[in-house]
Amino acid sequence: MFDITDQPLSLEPLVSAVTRSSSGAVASFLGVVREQTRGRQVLYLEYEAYREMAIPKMREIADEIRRKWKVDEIAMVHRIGHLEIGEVSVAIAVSAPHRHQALAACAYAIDRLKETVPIWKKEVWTDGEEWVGPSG
Amino acid sequence: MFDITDQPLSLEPLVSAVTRSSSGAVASFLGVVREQTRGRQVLYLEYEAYREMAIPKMREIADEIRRKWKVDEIAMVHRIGHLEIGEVSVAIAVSAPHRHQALAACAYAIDRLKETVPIWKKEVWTDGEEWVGPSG
Amino acid sequence: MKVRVRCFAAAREIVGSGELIVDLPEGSTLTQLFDQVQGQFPRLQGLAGSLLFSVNREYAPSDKRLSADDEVALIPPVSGGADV
Amino acid sequence: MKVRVRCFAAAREIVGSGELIVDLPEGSTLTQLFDQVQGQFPRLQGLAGSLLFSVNREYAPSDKRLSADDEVALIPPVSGGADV
Repeated sequence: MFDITDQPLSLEPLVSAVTRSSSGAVASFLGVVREQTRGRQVLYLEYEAYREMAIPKMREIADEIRRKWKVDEIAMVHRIGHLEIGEVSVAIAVSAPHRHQALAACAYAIDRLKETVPIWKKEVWTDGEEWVGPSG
Repeated sequence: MFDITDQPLSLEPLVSAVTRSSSGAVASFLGVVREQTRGRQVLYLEYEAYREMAIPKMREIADEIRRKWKVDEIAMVHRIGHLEIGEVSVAIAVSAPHRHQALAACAYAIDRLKETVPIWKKEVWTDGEEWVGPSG
Repeated sequence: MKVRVRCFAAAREIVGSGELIVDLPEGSTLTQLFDQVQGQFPRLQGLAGSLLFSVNREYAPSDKRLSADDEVALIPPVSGGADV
Repeated sequence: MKVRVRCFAAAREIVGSGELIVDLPEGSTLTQLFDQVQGQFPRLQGLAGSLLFSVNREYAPSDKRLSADDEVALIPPVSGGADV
């Protein structure tokens, strides 16, 4: 399951999608819109994606993971559009026979997603707005 | 949220319990009953806990985590009783401002739970049963 | 003195109960307690090498001296968290 | 030849549209394409140092030669996955 959606995200569908009878572990990650971003009060965020490239890039990350670890399945879904504080921007789940593989692959997935998947975030504050770079 | 329960586990209540307005990341882990355990066909598992000691031991792990990483909240729930293949035996969620802390703390939590929390698993196969040690 | 001994997993099955009340001389250690219980349930010897003890819900060394009303537990190797 | 240029985030806002059709000499490179687009939208210069390009949905170096009907994208620094 690799998707870009404008609907609210929850983990349960990803966990169900990745769990196999061989899976002893499911590691998952949620990225959440935080209240404070470098000292400025964020009102909300706007996420935008190059959908036709972003989904294949997610699949490439999954391929990288399969070359590095023995995992069962990988799911990655990123939300776009208007997000309020406390809402989930990205959800990742990785299943594997053993916990170390699932946990390492999940950490790798979010690191790589932030590096390579063409998705952008605009912060909107009370007094302005700005597209944020990867360190943001 | 630290608990031992005989009811089915799902992640959503743990994720909700740990998410704070300061949380940018929620890492979570599910342990699932696998089909194959060292080559023998498992019919089901029986988990047993020393509840009055297990819950304080979970809290101690959370204290260890807080000394090691900047996290917001930690939740750990272990299921006991009869578990079928594909069912979740343990659920852990850790929130933090930043992803590396949440992910590292979640991996530490499951490692330590397996070492120190007094919970036992009996495997029941078609042709016998056995209490399993920590390497199982 | 009397101490409460809780038994789990394989130890519980050997003892046939989740709990025993054991009468011991004042100042007995965990080792002395276990010897006495093992006298009553010889099959516990098969677990002896791997068993840990807790006293009042904290892991404790086998030379720890017990007090009246302590809650001791016989703790076989733990295996929570799924086979992963 | 005509290539389709998709614009995202800050680049989209400067161009005022998510998509341009750009007419270029055969065999032009991404650099030549960008120079032409920047001529039309001078504020793109503020992004030039940090911008990546993709051609047909793969990241591509700026000396890559384009073909008719390629789909190019102007890709400002990505920032998916929350501020963590």
